[in-house]
Amino acid sequence: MPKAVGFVKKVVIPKKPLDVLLPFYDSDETTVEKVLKEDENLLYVTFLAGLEASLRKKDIYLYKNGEICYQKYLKRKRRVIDDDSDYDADR
Amino acid sequence: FLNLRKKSNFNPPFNESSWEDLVDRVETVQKLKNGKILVKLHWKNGQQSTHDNVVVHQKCPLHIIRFYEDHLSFQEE
Amino acid sequence: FLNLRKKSNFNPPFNESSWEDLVDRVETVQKLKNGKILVKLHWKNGQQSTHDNVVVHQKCPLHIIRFYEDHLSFQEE
Repeated sequence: MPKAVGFVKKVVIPKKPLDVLLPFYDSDETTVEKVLKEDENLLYVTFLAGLEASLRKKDIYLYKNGEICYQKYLKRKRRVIDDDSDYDADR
Repeated sequence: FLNLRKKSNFNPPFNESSWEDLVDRVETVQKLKNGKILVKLHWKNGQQSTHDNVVVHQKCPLHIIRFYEDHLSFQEE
Repeated sequence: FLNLRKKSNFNPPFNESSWEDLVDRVETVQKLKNGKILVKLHWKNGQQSTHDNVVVHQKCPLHIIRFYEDHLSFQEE
């Protein structure tokens, strides 16, 4: 097995003035339409632009409608849990 | 950040599931003050556009991986 | 580095088209003198395995992108 150079420490990117990012940026692309599911660290969302993606929970606030959609998701989740417990109680 | 809203008439093909063959390369990746990571793409048709990193993750992951692997820095052993 | 030789009985599911949901994270990325890049994966079942980066590009690109983006550093030109 050949000798190793080393482990990745950093990904070093030259910092540039933000107008390098022009001419076209449309933040509406990542307007959150719906939170589909979650796991420990990630949220699985659909964007209005018709794209499905996984986002870090801590980053959801970076996206338009992100917080609102996540709250709606949690409300739906709680309602499902409540319905299940009512169902169990009835039997 | 607001001046980034300046649009051109180019509309990236969101209906395409993959942009791997349509994009030439990632030109740069930059981070905004709020922590959002933006990626500038050069398309094979000569156009340029900038997107949230999560869009590029889904549409052309191999391009952004290549960009990152071209900028790796190692801890010498 | 020799402990790589210790063959564990874990066989990564090469028949699966995607490992995104099976892998927990990329643990390390290492470059060899011959230029190869090796990626160590930590699986959700607690196992670990090491692969050529091109395998990881195909099987779980989002995990290696997340690793790289966790190690981003922006340097003044």
